[in-house]
Amino acid sequence: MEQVKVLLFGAAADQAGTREAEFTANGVTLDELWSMLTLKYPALSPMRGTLAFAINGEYAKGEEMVNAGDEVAVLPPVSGG
Amino acid sequence: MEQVKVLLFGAAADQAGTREAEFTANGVTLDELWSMLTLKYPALSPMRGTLAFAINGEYAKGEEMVNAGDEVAVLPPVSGG
Amino acid sequence: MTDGSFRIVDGPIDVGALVTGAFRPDCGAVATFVGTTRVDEGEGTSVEYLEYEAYRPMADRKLEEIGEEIRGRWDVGHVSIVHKLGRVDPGEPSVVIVVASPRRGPAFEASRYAIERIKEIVPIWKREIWSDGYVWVGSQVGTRSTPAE
Amino acid sequence: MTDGSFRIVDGPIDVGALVTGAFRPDCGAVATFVGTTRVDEGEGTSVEYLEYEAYRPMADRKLEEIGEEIRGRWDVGHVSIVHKLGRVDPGEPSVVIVVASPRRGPAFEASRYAIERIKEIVPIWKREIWSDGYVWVGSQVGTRSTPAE
Repeated sequence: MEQVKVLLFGAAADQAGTREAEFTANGVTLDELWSMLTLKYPALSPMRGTLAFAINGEYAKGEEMVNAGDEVAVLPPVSGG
Repeated sequence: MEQVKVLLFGAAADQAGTREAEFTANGVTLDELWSMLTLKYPALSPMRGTLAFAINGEYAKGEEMVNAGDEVAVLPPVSGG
Repeated sequence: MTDGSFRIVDGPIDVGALVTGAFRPDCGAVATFVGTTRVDEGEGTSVEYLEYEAYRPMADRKLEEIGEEIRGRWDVGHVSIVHKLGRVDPGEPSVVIVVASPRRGPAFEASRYAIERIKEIVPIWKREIWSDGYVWVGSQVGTRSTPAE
Repeated sequence: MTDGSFRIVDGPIDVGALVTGAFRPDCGAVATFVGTTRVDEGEGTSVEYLEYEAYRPMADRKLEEIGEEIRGRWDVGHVSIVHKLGRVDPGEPSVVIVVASPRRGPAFEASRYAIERIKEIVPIWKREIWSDGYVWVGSQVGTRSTPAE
């Protein structure tokens, strides 16, 4: 069965203790995927307010849909430059 | 007898046909020196409104005094950069 | 026509080549911004270096998007942005932005715009490496005993 | 403490060395402005190159004055200004301004201020050399048959 791949960066990877995770999901919202993610990595929960997300490399909001095969990225506040 | 040295730059040197002139003067204003200068180089006259002047390397106004030994510079609109 | 390039690199940035590479006969102004690692001397301890990571290829695309935004807003002949990943020591450059324009106003405005946008939309993160641990900048998460310092 | 230098030179300007020479561990931002000879293609004729002259040492002192003004207004760690005299070909640099500051705002503002002040107070003049004569920029005086063009 196809999976959703979740990539974690910076402080989010630290808090989760991993840079990558896989979930069996299809036709869920980003918010729903977040619930699955924090169930597995509870230390992520307090970061919610600071995080942004991307679906397949483009910024996405919590109500947007995630399908099997998608790549979701968990993005702490960017600090390039 | 001591002289006032006048240096001319850019378009002013072109109009006068010289980059340097000497005048016998002491205790005259810049405006008076300008009259001496245009008597000798009439082609400078039309430029008056665009020119600035320096006495001994510092910007100076028409009523300021020029003394023997001073160096006066005739400065067209600067265009560095 | 605008030239230039948008790159994320692992090795050092050749700043001089980037600046002179922007010189064009149809442009009279080249504005450059370089971000370097700054170290504030604290009480006996200070940042040893910064370490950058990126979400690629999204970060590459976002740099290109910034270039497109700039070309849409200002009359520019050249826009280049190079961002380094990995370790960047104090005084070393992490990001270089070079904009050439016929006139200086657009060159200044566009180079400023580029760095502000990088800090807004490009998925790159830095952490400060201290002798006693690290802190992710902006998240205040890390391994230091006093990460909020 | 602020470092840097103010120079009027006859030979080419080493832009890369000037920029990297401004990097300091106590500064996080380096803003650079380079003025280059711009050529607008006209109908069959265009500027071949620019030629600069200066009233020295007044021009040297005025560059230093600008540096002092900048140090008085902004928190900067490095200010350098180099202006070339003589012939400057299309796309070649005539002036380079480099400002390093702990933060980017002051670096941008100070570098912009420097070029504006150079164009106001430093006794340097340029003429455009065309195939059919020259024109002093700002004075519209020269040897071209159509100097106002």
